Amino acid sequence: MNVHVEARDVVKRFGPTTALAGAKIAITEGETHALVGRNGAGKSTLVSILTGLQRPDEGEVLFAGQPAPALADRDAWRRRVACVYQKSTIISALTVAENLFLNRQSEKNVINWRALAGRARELLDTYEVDVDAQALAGDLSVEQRQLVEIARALSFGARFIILDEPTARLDGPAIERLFTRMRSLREQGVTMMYISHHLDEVYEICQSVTVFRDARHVTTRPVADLPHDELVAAMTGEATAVYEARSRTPGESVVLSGENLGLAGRYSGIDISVRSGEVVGLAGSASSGKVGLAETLVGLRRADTGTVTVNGTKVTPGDVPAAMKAGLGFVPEDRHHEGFVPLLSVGENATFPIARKLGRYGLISPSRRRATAERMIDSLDIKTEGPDQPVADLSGGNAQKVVFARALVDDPTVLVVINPTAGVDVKAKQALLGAVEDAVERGAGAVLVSDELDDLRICDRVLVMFHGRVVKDVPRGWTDHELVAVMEGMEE
Amino acid sequence: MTTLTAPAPRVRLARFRDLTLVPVIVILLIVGAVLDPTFLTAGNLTNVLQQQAAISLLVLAEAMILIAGKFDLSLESTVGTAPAIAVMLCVPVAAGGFGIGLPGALVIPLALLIGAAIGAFNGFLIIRFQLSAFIVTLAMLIIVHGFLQGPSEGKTLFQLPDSILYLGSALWLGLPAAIWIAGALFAAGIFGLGYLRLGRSLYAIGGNMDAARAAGIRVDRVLYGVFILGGTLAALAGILETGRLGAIGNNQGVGWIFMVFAAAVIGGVSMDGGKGTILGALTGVLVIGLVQNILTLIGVSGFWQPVIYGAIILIALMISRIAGGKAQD
Amino acid sequence: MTTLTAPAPRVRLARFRDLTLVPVIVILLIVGAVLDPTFLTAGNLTNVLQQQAAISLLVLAEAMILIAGKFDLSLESTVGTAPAIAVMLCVPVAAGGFGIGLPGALVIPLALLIGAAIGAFNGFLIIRFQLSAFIVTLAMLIIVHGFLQGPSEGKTLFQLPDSILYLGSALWLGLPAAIWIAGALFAAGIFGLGYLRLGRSLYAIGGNMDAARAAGIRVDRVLYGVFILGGTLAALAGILETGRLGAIGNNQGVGWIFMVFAAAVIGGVSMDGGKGTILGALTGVLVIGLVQNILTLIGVSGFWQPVIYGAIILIALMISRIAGGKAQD
Amino acid sequence: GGGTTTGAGSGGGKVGIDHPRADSDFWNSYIKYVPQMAGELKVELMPATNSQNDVAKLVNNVQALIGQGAKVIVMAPQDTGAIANTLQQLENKKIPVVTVDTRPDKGKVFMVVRADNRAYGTKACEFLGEKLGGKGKVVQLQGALSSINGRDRSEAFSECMKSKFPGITVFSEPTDWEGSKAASMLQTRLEQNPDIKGIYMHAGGVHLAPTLQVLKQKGLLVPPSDPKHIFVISNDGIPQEFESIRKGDIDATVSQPADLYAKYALFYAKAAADGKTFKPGPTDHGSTIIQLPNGLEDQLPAPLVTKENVDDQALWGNQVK
Ligand SMILES: Nc1ncnc2c1ncn2[C@@H]1O[C@H](COP(=O)(O)OP(=O)(O)OP(=O)(O)O)[C@@H](O)[C@H]1O
Ligand SMILES: Nc1ncnc2c1ncn2[C@@H]1O[C@H](COP(=O)(O)OP(=O)(O)OP(=O)(O)O)[C@@H](O)[C@H]1O
Ligand SMILES: [Mg+2]
Ligand SMILES: [Mg+2]
Repeated sequence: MNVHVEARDVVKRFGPTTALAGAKIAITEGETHALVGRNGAGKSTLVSILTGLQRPDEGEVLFAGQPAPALADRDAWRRRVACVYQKSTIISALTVAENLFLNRQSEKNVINWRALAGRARELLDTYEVDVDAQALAGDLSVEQRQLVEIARALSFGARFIILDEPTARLDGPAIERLFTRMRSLREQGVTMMYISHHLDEVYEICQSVTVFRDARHVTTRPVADLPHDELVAAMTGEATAVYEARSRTPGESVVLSGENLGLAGRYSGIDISVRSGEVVGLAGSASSGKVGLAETLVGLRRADTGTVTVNGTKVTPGDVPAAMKAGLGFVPEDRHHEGFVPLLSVGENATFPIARKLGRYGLISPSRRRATAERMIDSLDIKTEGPDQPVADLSGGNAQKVVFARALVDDPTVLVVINPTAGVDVKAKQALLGAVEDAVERGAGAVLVSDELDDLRICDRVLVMFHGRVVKDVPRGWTDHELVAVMEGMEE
Repeated sequence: MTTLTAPAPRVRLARFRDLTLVPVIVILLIVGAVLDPTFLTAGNLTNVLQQQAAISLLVLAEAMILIAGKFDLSLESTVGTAPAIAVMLCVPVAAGGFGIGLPGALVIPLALLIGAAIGAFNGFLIIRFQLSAFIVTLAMLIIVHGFLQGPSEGKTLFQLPDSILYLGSALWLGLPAAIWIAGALFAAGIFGLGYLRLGRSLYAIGGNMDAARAAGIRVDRVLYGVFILGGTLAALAGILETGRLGAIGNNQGVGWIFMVFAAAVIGGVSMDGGKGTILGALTGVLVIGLVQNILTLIGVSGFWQPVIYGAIILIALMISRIAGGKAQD
Repeated sequence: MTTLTAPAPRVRLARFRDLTLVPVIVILLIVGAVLDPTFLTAGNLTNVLQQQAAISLLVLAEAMILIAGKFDLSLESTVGTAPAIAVMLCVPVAAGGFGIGLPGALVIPLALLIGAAIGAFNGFLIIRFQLSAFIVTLAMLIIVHGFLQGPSEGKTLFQLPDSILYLGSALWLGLPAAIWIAGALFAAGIFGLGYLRLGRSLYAIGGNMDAARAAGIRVDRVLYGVFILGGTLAALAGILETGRLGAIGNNQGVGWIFMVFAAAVIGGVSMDGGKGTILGALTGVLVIGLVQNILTLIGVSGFWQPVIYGAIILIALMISRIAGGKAQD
Repeated sequence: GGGTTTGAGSGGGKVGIDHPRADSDFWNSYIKYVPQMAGELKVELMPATNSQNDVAKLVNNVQALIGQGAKVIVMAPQDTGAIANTLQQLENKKIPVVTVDTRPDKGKVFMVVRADNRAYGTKACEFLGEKLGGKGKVVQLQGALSSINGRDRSEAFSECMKSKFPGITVFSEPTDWEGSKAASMLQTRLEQNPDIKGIYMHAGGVHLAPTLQVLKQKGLLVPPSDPKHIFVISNDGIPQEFESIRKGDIDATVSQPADLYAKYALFYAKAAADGKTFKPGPTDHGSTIIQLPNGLEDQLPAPLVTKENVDDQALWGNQVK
């Protein structure tokens, strides 16, 4: 079998960080090849090298045995490889249609906008993406944007496609649709490299897998030869048990409640109450309104009707600081948007909500900030040079952990986390879920919004939303099948 | 859900966002007509257009540069310096020239070339050295103006080759040539940024440079092109202005850049890049031109004129904000 | 590999990034000393500091506003208008006043209050109406200056209450009071933006406003505060300048804003918000002040002075770029 | 006077000079005359500084000049109020000051060398008033309203029109000394009032070409015999104005004596350094010294130039090349 793409002895350094230290990968023609590794292992860095966005400090890239084109020759790269990057490459001010056909809006010189919209609609239909081709990309939800990126990458007709964590922001049905596409592309002989922290997806869609650890290649094997626990061991360098949700009995006091909440176009008539020592899940398929509801609870959105009470305090609608003062911590949906300030350090990002506790008279003691940050880095296992590194330089998953650290740093009595494990590796996911459970064991109440059923297992009960309403309150002990059926509106 | 069912009105709104200043223009036309009978005459409106022709080319240039996510303050200095140096290369020493004595027919191409060279140098510093565009072009604003003031020793150039006076003073089909030229260039700009791949790539670059690069757009090359085109347009503006004024004073173009930005931003072009249209910028120029004209006609006291002028800009800004419906940046 | 073993230098480097202009300052001191014997005298250096004191307060204000991701061009107009209106409220009609005749002792608080009010109004338009800060403050630059030119009818105010002259002309411990004041305020700024919760929140707001909001920072309130503080500092700069010059001309502060931006950006403050330090901005001010002083001392021809001046800014920019190691924006 | 020295350091001492701006024709002629006159008068000049039309810079420059050992300062403050403190400092240091073109409101000066800007405005008013026969409409293209000279000219012009020619309507256009604004405003005003018959330009350097260009475009550039003729009077006396007068494009200008400004600025500077003093009264060079509260002022003659005297070689505009 021919090796379609190969990277040899690649070294890439960013200042003092070595992102890749002699890493290699070889992908056979026609296979779907998984690349896995912990956050910060160097996966995305390899992607940028394989797609010609960055030059390796050492080593080489070969396509079908031929050396890769010059970095400046973007067209040659694009003929060889298409990619869904981990970081969004959507341009908010342009329409979906133009984003899909960026820099190839027309064959001829003059763009025919009507025809372009038609082509875009066709493409979106092919991939069953329910998005208006004429809408501004900036108005889309995170998930819709991700679908647009996927549709764009698949539409190039390249013989090699890289998908860097495409499913981190997708729900079940969308993931299924993506896999269907990927299978049919593979049947057409397209080679793919697939990156994900959902290892079951690796088993479902890939033929072979390469594991990176600490910037180096660890192993490459057919997935069939590599059982799940061995794979995890290869990634983490140690044997790791599957996460076991803990059981507990919730207390009596209600720490978070929403009454008669409604927001036009998103949800209506919601009553929700979370007790101390309880984790309440919010589930639902796309556009069910679960994120909108969670954002209302934390104050990111102002509901049209209803009130939110945090820890006994009626919070002014749309007032995040007030909610936080009342004891709330939260993880927003989009870490790039609301999660962190990229230029500021890990330490500062993680400690903003407790700034007032880091010193008196409005002062911040850098040493206390450092100490707190180091504690968070330790407990959440954030891979960073230290508290002073800007978050912009972290890998995706590690940035997510910083956002998580921010939510936990104030020992919140109420925790609202939205897709908290998006892009986080297996081991770190356990740490994050564990952190939620720890907080709850200390007496907090938590709301967990997630598209991932595995995350929802730590919930004491799951509220399932459908078309803006809570349709069912599912207690612990559900099976995947049951829950999905409710989410899809198949069962009332 | 609701948003999904109604995509059509949205699209239409987006298209009309270029035209949020049209109501302002209509109001100004009505107000002007009420305040002064001369205002709505063909002669006066022609004057307004002619007076704005040169500065509008700067707005065109700046709009493109802003859309591509960059900045050029030095355009205003090019307006004086490019034609002045070109003239000095051609006229005799007695008329303030260098004594090189190139043929007078070359003066327009020379001026355009000098403008292009200034743009290219800006691009070089900003793109190659990754320096801040704002501050590079601020320094260049000072330097380029110095290259007018230095060789001319502060004197106005009065004796100009005829060719450089022609465009700014000729009439074509009964209208000043400058209006035709500006009109044609704006049409080209609207078309180019609306319908050409190259033009669209400015939006991509200004919107997300990394994404543009990943999409295969030759970002650096396009940006060089934009700066060079900007400098050339500024030189052309200088040529038109020279023809209109009949001489090149040391202050030609000085102080224009603020009005240029005001026109572009009122017209919906974002200072953050990636947003706005050439048509919008054009409406911004018209608003500014009409306001100035009306203030001159009604003869507001010179001392208070700036206050009224600034207030009208603020009001136009608010109207365009309300009609556009989006926060500005 | 080798680099991994040395994470410490990185941190240290980051801290020194504020000081990338120090080599430039050293070079300027050497060059100045070589070119003119007067340069390194205590008297001359004191003059440099005194001359920069007022503008440095504007740089301080603008640096904070830029770090918070906003923009204020109108500061330069406040420098003239705030003290002028305050004076006109106090002095008799014969001296150019309004005839209201408030006590002369009130003139400084009044001026500061007017500065704060201008800042608050800017903030109101930008924050409440979500208008473009650049263009709002550009319009305000024109309007605020109009509020000096209008009531004064273009005339210089030179009969001033003594209290407003004191700060700009007094000596404290042998040094001009203005130097002490500017020094103290810069020290407060360095401390506040480095170690106060409120100060750090400027970086968060400028770096990612949504994230700052989500982190519990009262973004709007902080931004109002920054604009108000900026206006107040500009008024104080105006008071110092008034004391130094002994009168308030119609052009007081006019044209400063470009130099203010140049100083801030050379000093490492980003036009995009979230980046830069007050200490860096201070080094920027010093570079500009020294360059001006040296050019004056060696008596470069006025015609070519701008070219040399602009070129030095460009060189300083490049040095700070190379020393800082990061692309600018 | 006698007893001049050429050796550095001896005799009267160094004269520091600051030029007000480098971007106008008038001032650049002045700047060119300065070293020439210094040579003739044997004045020891320090390298000139230039305050680029900014008082704050002027103050800085003066401080530097003092630091470098200037014994006399020649300056042309365009903002006459804001140099009060500087003049005070100079007085404390016993450094005499000669100001050119403007008269400081406050602070001691050894001598003010200037022509009377109010007289310019009055002369222009009288010229236009007579030519128009006391009725009709005129435009005055003002300079910047914040400039004292511009204000003096426009106030004197307007007052004179009001008192002597009440039948004439005056439109005042603030151009900020910008040709572009002048052209636009004049064009608009002519559109609105096609019966405008006179124009007074405050600065020939910036206003001349744009005015001619607008008139040409409107077909109004015709000889005085034609009833469509618009009478134009300028201010400055640069060679281009003379040429336009000869061609009949404009009718007159007030010659502001750049050469005399330079000559007598340095003359008085040298006299101050030598410890000479002056008294009010007529001088030997056709002017009068008047007493000011804070010093003396030598009011140099500023002749009105028309077709009759335009070829007079004594006019500075006929001497420069
Ligand atoms: N531009 C950069 N500057 C500095 N360090 C960087 C930069 N990009 C990546 N790194 C560092 O390189 C290492 C590898 O990052 P990379 O993004 O490749 O990880 P990853 O395997 O994709 O992780 P994740 O699963 O979290 O996406 C990380 O330690 C990261 O901090
Ligand atoms: N910025 C927005 N403006 C208008 N409508 C929006 C916006 N964001 C999302 N919506 C719409 O609101 C509805 C509810 O969205 P919400 O994000 O609350 O649901 P969700 O269950 O999280 O959906 P998803 O899983 O797709 O994110 C959807 O129809 C969505 O398209
Ligand atoms: Mg990654
Ligand atoms: Mg969602």
